[in-house]
Amino acid sequence: MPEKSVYSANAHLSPIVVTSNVRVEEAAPLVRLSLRGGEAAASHAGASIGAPLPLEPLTSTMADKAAAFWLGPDEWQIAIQEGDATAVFERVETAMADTPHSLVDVSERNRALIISGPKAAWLLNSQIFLDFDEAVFPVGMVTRTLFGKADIMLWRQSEDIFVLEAWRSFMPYVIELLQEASRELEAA
Amino acid sequence: MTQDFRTSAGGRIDRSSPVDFTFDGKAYRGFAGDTLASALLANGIHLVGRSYKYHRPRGIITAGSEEPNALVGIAREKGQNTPNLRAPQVEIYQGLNAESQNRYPSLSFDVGAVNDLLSPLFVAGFYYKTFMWPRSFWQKVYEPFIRSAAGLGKAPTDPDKDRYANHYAHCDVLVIGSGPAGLAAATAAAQSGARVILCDEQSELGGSLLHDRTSAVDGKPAVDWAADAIRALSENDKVTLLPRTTGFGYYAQNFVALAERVTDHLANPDPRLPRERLWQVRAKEVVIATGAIERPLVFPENDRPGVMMAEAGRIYLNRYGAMAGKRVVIATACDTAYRTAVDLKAAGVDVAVIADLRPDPAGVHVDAARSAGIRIEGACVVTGTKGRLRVKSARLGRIRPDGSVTAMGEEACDSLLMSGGWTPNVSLYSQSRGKVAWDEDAGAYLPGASVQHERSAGSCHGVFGLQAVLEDGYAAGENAARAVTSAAKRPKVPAVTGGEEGAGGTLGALPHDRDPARVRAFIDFQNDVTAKDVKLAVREGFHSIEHIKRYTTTGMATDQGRLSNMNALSVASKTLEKPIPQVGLTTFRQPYTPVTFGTFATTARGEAFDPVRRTPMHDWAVEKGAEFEDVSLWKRAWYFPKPGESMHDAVARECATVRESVGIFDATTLGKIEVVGPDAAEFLNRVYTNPFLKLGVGRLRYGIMLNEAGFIMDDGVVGRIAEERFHVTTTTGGAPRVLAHLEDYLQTEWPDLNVWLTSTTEQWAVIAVQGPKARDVIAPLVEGIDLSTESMPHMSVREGKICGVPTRLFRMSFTGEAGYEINVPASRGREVWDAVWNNVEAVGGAPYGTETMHVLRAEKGYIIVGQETDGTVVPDDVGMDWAVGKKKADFIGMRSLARPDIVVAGRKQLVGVLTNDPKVILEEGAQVTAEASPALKTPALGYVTSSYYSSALGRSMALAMIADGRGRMGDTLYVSTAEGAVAVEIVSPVFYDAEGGKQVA
Amino acid sequence: MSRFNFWELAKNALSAHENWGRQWRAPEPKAEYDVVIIGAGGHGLATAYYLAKEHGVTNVAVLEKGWLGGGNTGRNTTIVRSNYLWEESEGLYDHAMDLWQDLSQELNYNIMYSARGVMMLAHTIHDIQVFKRHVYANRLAGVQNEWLTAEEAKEYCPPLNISKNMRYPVLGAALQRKAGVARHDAVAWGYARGADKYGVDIIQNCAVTGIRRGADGAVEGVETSRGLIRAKRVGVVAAGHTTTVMDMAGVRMPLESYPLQALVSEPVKPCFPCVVMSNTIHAYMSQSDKGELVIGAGTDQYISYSQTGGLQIPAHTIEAICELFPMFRRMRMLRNWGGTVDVTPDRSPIIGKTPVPGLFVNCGWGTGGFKATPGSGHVFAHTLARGEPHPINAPFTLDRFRTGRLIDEAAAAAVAH
Amino acid sequence: MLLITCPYCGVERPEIEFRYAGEAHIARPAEPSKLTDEEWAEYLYMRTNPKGLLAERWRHAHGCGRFFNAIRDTVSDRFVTIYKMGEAKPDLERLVVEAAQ
Repeated sequence: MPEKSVYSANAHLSPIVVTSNVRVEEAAPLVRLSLRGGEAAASHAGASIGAPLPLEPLTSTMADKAAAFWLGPDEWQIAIQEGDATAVFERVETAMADTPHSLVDVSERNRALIISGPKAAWLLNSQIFLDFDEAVFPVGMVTRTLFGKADIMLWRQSEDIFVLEAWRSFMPYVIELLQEASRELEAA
Repeated sequence: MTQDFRTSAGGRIDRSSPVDFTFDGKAYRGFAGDTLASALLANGIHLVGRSYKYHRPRGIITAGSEEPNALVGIAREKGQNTPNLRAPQVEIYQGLNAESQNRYPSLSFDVGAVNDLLSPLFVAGFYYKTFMWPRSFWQKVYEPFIRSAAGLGKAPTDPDKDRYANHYAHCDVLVIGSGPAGLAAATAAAQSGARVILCDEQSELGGSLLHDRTSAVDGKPAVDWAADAIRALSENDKVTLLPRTTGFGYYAQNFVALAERVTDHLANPDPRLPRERLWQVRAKEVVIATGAIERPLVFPENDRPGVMMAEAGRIYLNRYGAMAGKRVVIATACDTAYRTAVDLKAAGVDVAVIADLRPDPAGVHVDAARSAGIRIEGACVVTGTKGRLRVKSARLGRIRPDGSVTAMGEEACDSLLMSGGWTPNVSLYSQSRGKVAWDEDAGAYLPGASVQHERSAGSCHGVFGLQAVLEDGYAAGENAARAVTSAAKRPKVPAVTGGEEGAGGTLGALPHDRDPARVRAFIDFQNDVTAKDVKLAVREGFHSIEHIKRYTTTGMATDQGRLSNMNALSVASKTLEKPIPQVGLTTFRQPYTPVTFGTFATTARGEAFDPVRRTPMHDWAVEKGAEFEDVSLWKRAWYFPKPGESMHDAVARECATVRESVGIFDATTLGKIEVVGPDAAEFLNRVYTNPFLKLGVGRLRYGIMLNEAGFIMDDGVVGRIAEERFHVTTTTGGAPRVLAHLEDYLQTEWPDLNVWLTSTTEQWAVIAVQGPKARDVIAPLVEGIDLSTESMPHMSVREGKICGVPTRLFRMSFTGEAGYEINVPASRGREVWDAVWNNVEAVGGAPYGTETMHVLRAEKGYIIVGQETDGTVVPDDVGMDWAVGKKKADFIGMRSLARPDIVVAGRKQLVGVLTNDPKVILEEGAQVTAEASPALKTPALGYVTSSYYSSALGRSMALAMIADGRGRMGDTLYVSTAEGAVAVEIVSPVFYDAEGGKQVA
Repeated sequence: MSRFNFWELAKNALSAHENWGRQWRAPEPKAEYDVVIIGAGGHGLATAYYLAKEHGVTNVAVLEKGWLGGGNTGRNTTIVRSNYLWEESEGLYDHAMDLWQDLSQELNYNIMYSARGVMMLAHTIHDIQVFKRHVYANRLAGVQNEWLTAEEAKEYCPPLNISKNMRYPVLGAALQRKAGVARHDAVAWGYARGADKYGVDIIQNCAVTGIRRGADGAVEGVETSRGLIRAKRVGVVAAGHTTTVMDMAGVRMPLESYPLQALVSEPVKPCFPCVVMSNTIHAYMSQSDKGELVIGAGTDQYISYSQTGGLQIPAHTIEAICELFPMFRRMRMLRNWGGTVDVTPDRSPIIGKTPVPGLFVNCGWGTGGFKATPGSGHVFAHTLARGEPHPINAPFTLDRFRTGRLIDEAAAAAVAH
Repeated sequence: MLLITCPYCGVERPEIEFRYAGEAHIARPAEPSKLTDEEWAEYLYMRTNPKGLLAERWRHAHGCGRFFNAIRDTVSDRFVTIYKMGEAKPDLERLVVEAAQ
C-alpha cells in the first residue's frame, strides 16, 4: 500500500458503510484535471505536477499530493490535493506551452468513494463485472467501467483499498447499491 | 398423520429434528433434511397434482428438478405465492405451507377432470379445428374457458417483499454439477491451483454419491468419500462451493449464469439476506457435469400416482429414508433399476417383481437382485395400471418373439418404479451452441465438438459406471486446469468397488395387448401428450420435430421435455419410418430450469431501477414545493405551485413574473461539452449547420446539429471562451448522444483534427436568471465583469466571479427577456443560487420550472428539439434556414438536405396557431385539418406540437407543424379536440416581441 | 381435405382420430412455376394464399430452407395492433387488422385472434405528447386508439403499478381495444393449409442457393438445394435472411439483421388480461392461453444470425416488467429464445419492386412483423400478381431511401427532449 | 454477453462496456455535394449485413472511449480479429480460408 494517497476520507462526513470487513467512505475534495493530447502533452503535464503521466494502459502514477491516471490512449485524469482549482489549472496549462492538448478542470464533476477492507472486492463485484484477482487487477490499476448503470472510474490503491469516482449525480445511485449489497455482510 | 412409509433408520435426514408443515391445509411431519416430496412420500402421499389438460391425478415421479407433476405453490404470507415449485426441490422448514395446483375444489375431487372424459375430443391440436363459430364466441366463451382450465399455479398478487442480489465472478474452472464427475473435476482443478467454482442445484453437494449405498471409493463408502472431497474443497480458499445454485444459462464466450437460492429453505430468514442471487460468471474453462436423466416407460396408464422413476425410488429410500411403497413392482429395460430393487428389499420393502423388457436380463446388477431373492421376469412389459388416486396393481404382459404381447395377469402393488434407461443431460452443452450428435450405440444424443472452452464429464456425455465417471471427471478437471495454468497436476484417481455400469434402455412406446383406441400411454406427463397424439401430428403432416412439438405441445411443459423428448422423438421416428437423427431435435434454451424474475432484475427497483440524477439545487426546489418531471435520467423542477395553486395558476404566475420582473431557473441539466484544441472551431464548423470559424472570443452562437440524414438531432448554445476553447451546450436528454456522435466523427472521420471533447455537464451548476430585472439582481454579486449591454451584449460570455465563486457568465435568453445563465462549479451551485434567489425574491421575482420555460420560449417561437421536431424535420421545416451556413462546403447532414423529398413542396412547416376562441387550449398532438369534419382517412395537414395558455397574450396559443404552413398565414383551419374540431387561424410562430428588442436590452 | 369444425372433430373422435388427412402436402418441386416465393413464414404463406385465392395464380411454390413457420413467425410475442402514426403505416397495419378479425373463419383454422386490447404506457410528458399525437392521427384515419389516464389504465389492467413513487411513474396510456394477440403457429399453419388447398406447393427443406437472371437482367428462376426452379416472378420474403438472398441477385439492401429475444414464464392461472407495452422502459407483456406470461425483450446491439443473444437483454426487460408489475418478481422464466430480425433505417418495411425485373421483396419488418402478416401477404400478393404495388404498399418502396421520403415511426416516438 | 478485447486498453472486457457502431470502413465521402442521390443513399443506408465475417465498429464507450474495428463472424458471434481505428481492413476472404483450416 502506498504510504500516501491523494485520496483521504472526508473527515466531515460519516462513513457510508461500516461492517466488520468492509468500509465505504466519501473522499475529501480534490482538484481534478482532464488532460487530452499526445505524449508530449503528457510529458509537460507530468513535469508540472511532479509525477510523470502513465503511458501504459490502465496504470497510474503517484507523487506527493498528486496522482495521474491513464484513462485512454490520449486521456489522463490528474488529481491534486490542493485547494484552488483555478491556480492548479493555470500552472499546468502554462506548462503545456504550444503543445496541442486539451486541459479541462473537472474537479467538480466527480465525487469519490474509498472502499476498503477484506470484502471490498466482493462488495464491488455486486455491480462491477471485473475480475479483482490481483494477477488481473493489480494494485495501481485504474479503469473506467460500469457500476450497474453508472459510469465510474475505479482505482486499486492497495490490495484491499479501492477508490471509485463517478459523476456527482450518479453517486447517490452508487451509494444506495453499495449499502444494499453490504446488508448481508451483517447477517448471521 | 404418522410417517408410515419412513424407514426405521438411515438416510441423510436428521431424525432428531422433526419439522411440521402443511400440504393443502393438512398437517404433516417430516425431518430436517427432507424435501417436500420425500416428506410426503414418508407420509404415504403420492397424489400431489393434476395434469395440465385432462386434470388427471398425478403423483411424484422424480426426485429432481426435472419433476413434471409434483408442482406446488408456496406462500410465506398472503399475496406472496410462488407457483409451480417442484416438490423434490422444496426443502421443508418448520411452518411450511404448500398447496397443490390446478384443481378445484380439491386434489382428490377436481371438477376439471371432466376434461379427461372429453379426452377423445381433446386430442393434439383440437383447438385449431373448432371453437370458430360463432365468431364472437371465441373471445367471449371459448377462450375464457380454455384459459381458466389451463395454467398451473396461481400467480402472486402482491408486490414481492423479498430482495434479490447480483454477483459478478470470474474463475479458471467452473464446474456445474457436484455428483461424482463434478466433484472429481473440481478436485482435480483445485489441486492444480486453479480458481474453481463448483455449483449444484441441490441443497447438498455430492449428487448420486449421496444415495449410493453399494459403491466404495478408495475403500470408503461413496458418501464418505464425497464428504471428504467436499471438505477438502471447502478448505481451499481458491474454491467457491455453491449448493442450491443452478447453472441455468450458458452464453457466449464462457459466460455462465447461475441462480443461487439463498433463503427459501429457511424457516426464519434474516431480512438482510437476499432471497436469491444471480451469479454472472466468466469462466476460462467450464466442466459440465450435469449427469443423466432417467427415462419413463411409455405404457398405458403410466401416469397413475404411485408410478415413479426407479432411481427416484432409490434416492428417496437411501437419502431420505422414505419408501415409495410397501409392495413395489419394478418395470425396467435397464440394469440400474435392479439397484433400486436390491436397496428396497434390503430396507424391508416387498419387491413383487422386476418386469424387464429384455428377454434375458443378466449381469452383476441382475445377479445381485436374484441373490436377494427378488422375482425377475424377462420379456415382460407393464401393459396398464389400476387404481383411482394411487396405483393398486400393475398388469403385466409377456412379449413374444414376434413382438406381440400376451397377458400375464395383475400384480398388486402400491408403487410402480420404472426405468427406460438414461438420457445424457446435454442441455447446457447445447446452450453453449455445441451441436449434439446421435450415438447409435448409446441410443442417445451426446455432445459433439466443443464450441467454447468447455468439456462435459460423466454421464452427461454418456460415460457410466462410477469408476469410469470418476476417471472422466478427474481428467476433465485436470485438462481444464491445464488449459489455464501451466502448473496443472495429474491427479490420483481413486479406485472404486461396486458402482458398475448398468446396461440397457428403451425408447418410445411399449407394446401392449390393450385396445389402442381406449388406452393412453403418456409421453409428456404435465402437458398430457400421449403416443397417439404424436402419431396424429405426423399423420396430419407435421413432420419436423419442431412442428410435432408445437402441434402436440410435447416438451413444452415446465420440465421442457427433460423426461419426454427422447420418447416423443422415438415415436415420431417410428411413425415417420425415419431414423431419429433425421427427425431432428428441438433446441435447448436458457434457462436450464425456471428462474425467478427477481433474480434477473436483481437490485433494479425503485430509485435503483435507473440512476436518478438530481442537481445541486434539487433540495431547494423540494423545499419550495416544486413538482418534478422526468427528463432522461434527471429530475427537473416542473413548476412551483404555491399553496392552493393549480398547475395552470402557477405557470401563469411564473410566466408573468419573468416577463414583468425576474425569474430564477435551474438549467444545470443541460449537457455541456468543453471543446478544446487548435482545430476546435473547424470541428464545430463541420458538425453544426451554422458557421463557427469567425465566432469571436467571448461570443455565443445558437447552433443546430443534424444527423447525416439531414434531420435535426440537437441544438444548443456555443460559447467561445478562448481562441481554442469552446463551451458547448446540448439538450438535457441529448447530452450523451451528442457526445457519442461528435466522438464518432472525430475519431473515425477526422482523426487529423487536433481537438478534444470533455463532458463538463456535471462540472457546472447553471442558474438562469431571466427577466427585465435580471441584471439588477445579479449585478451586486458579480465581480470583474462589466454587465452593461455595451460591454456584455446579448449572446456573449465572460469569465469572472459571482459571490466570490469563479463563473462563466452567459448572457443569453431562451425566454425572450434579457437574461443570464450563471455557470459555477457544481459544489458551489447551491450557495450562489441562494444568494441570487435572495436578490430575486427581494424584487418580487420567482423561481420557475420547465413548464414556464416551455411557455416562454413558445411565445418566442423557439423550438424544442423532440417537441417541434421528431427526427423527420430539417432546419427549413422549422423556419431555421437562417441557421444553415449557405457558404459552407460541407457539414454533417448537408448533402441530405438536397434530396428530392427534402426539397419538395408541401413539407410540414412550423407555424403559430390561434384558436378562434381564445379560451380553448389545444392538446399537443392534436391534428390539423382543412375541414372541420374531413372524410375518414383524409390525411391531416399537420399537428399541434406545443400548446399553452400565454399570460403575455392573455389567451391560448400553439405551435404546429403544417403542410405548406408558411403559405397559409391567416388561413382558417381546424384542429381536433376531444369534443370535436375547433377553428383556428394560422399565424407567425413568434407571438411575443417579434422585433426581439427585449432580450438585447 | 376435410373442413375443420366441431362435428368433424367429434366424428373423428369415434375413429380414434385415425382418419385425419394431411394439413398440407409435401410435394416435389416442379420445374417451373408462375411465381416462386422464397420463405415459408407467415408473410410468405399468406402471400401464396392470397395469390391463389384472390388473383387466381395457383401455380406457385413457396420455398423454405427449414420448416414452415420456423422463423420469426414461430418466435414472436404475437402482438397485433395498428395504432401507428404515419398515414402510410396506418393504412398498412389497419388493413391487416381488418383481416385479422375474420381470419379464423377465412382460413377455417382457429388462429385464436383475441382482441384483448393493447395498452401502451406513457411515462414522461414527452410520451404523452407522442401518444396523443397518435390518438388524434388515428382518429382521422378511422384507426381505433384512445387515451387513458393512469387510473383508467389500471382499471383495464389491474396488476399495473401506477404508484407515483415508481422510477418512471405511469402518466397515462394509449389503448387500442380491438388489438390483441393470436396464436402464431396457427397463422402459419392455417395459411399453409389454405394455400395448399388451392394447389400451392409448399416445399420445405429447400434452400435457395442462387437467383438466375437472364441476359436482359430479369429473373428466370431460382437455384435450390433441390435443383433449378424456373419462375419469371420471384418474391423474397426471407426476413432476417433477406440480405443474403438479395445478394444472390446482386441487389444491395438497406438492412441489418439483429437478434431479437423473447421469453415466457411458467404457466399460471389467468392473471393478466391484456397486452401492455412500454417503449420508455422497454417492456411488453401478455398472457397466453396456456397461461404463460409472454414477454418481448429487445434486440442485441450487434448484427448476428445466431438466434441467441446476451443475458443482459432479457434481464433488462424483466427489470422493467418487475417495476411495472412488482408482484411478478416471484414468477419464473421458463424459456428464453431468439430470432433474427431485419431492420431498415426508418424501421418501416420495404414491400415492392427491386431494380431487378421480376424480383420483388417484402422485408424490413424489424421487431413488429407478425401483426402485419395478413395485410402484408395480401398487398404483396397483389404486387406479385400485377407487377405493381397495391396502393397500400406503394409508399413502402426501396427508392424512399434515395429520395428521403422515409416513414420513420421510431423517430417520431423515440426522440427525447 | 460477448467478451471484447479493447485494442487500446489491451484487456478483455464484457460487452456492456462497449457500444456497437455498425459496419466499418464506410468512409464518409470527401465531397458529399458531388454525389448523386443514389450514391449518397448507398453511403447512408446500404449495408453488407453478411452471414459470416463482418468488419464492424465498436466503441469502448464505458472504458477508454475509443472507437475500434473488429472482424466478427455473425453466425457464431466469434471475434476473428480486433484492430485500431485507422489500420487497414484485413482481407476477409483470406480470413475465411484461414478459419476453415
